[in-house]
Amino acid sequence: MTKRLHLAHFSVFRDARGRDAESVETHAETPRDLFDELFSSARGVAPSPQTWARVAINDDLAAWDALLSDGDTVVFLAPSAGG
Amino acid sequence: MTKRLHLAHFSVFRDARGRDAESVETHAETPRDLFDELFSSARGVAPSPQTWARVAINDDLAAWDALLSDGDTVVFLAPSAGG
Amino acid sequence: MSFALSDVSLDATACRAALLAAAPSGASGGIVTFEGVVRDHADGRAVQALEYHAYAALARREGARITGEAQDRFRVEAVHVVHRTGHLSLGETAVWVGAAAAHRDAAFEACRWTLDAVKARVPIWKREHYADGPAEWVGAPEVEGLASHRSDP
Amino acid sequence: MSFALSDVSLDATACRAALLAAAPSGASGGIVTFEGVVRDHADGRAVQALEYHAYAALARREGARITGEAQDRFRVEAVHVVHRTGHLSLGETAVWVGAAAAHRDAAFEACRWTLDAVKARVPIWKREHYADGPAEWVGAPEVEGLASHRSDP
Repeated sequence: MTKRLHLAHFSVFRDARGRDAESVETHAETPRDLFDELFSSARGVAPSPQTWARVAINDDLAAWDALLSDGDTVVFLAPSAGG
Repeated sequence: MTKRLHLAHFSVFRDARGRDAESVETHAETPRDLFDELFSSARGVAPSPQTWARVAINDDLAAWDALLSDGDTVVFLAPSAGG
Repeated sequence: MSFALSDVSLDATACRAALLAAAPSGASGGIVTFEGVVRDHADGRAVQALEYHAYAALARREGARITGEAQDRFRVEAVHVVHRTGHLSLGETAVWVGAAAAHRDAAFEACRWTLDAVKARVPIWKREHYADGPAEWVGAPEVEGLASHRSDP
Repeated sequence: MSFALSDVSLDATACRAALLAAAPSGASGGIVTFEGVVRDHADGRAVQALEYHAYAALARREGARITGEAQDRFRVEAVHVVHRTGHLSLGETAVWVGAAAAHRDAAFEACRWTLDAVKARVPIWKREHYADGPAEWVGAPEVEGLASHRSDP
């Protein structure tokens, strides 16, 4: 069964997706699955996001192997330089 | 031959002399001599100022054994807490 | 203890007033502030302007956690942070951090620690516009899989 | 690079403006400021007010040396210090130190070093007025030969 997830995109992920936000129907169980689906499937390249990025679920930091639920909001966090 | 020296007093030295400034006729050759004359003669106590205070001659820091000249301005500097 | 985002120019006087409003009157002996200002060059390249994009909900949550942690780590009366978002011109303040404490050591340490924590943890991204080339997200890695997506059909 | 004495209340906004006026436009990425404020207690005693007495000619000379040394020691664009003299009420600022630098490390280090150097070297004496006893010169040693003079005939 698929779930519906909401995504907001920032920084390099926004550039890669070409939009600020989107909703997707997906079989992804974890943020790692979702990341691969969105950013790596076309090329078969897996950028191993857990080594250089973070992920938030429903506006708080989460683990890359957390279980996603229908209706969750997911944001991938690229490294940033801050102030 | 005596020399005439001008003194400005701050902090504990002002309290001890009971005034902000004064001029003295003295045989003192060095700030150390002058200090003893002003602050220690009455009691015979020598507070060894070089261990806890500094001295300025003509508005700049000087050594305790510097030679004083007629007309010099001398200020003894007690330790301070600053800002 | 507070963290705020602002999409308008930061005013150092107003930031300082907000810090002091959070500190018990008469108890603060030392106030240390930091302002990060947009410079005209970075890594040897001429910078024309900046954009800051914040993931606002998480930025506020993480920012509040940081100022709370600063109070636990240091003997401070108050810590306040304001971070800009949006387009910034040269000379504008990007981030303001203030710490008020009874003693100056704590104020210096808390200000510095909070600044470093904000830069490391708060999800705000900086895009620099250069005189000599396309804008870049500062600190972002070059990821082959990602970059290729931009030209995917 | 500058050091000033003031016998009227310090205004943080004006102090900051004086710092920035001395810094090349567009080059300062980090501005760190310190304000030392009169607290309501010191070493466990309730403080009612303070006086600062400066040996002005030497204070200005030594203060200018310190800000000059700060420029030699750190990669700073500007360092500015203002120190109060006279009677201060609780909550008033006794000393303001600001450093502007291209990089934040240098700004923090220069501000802290300058503050410590001013406190150690500039001839300004602080007299604290307490709720529970006579006023004292802070930091002054108890010297028997000196103290006895006060009651000499």
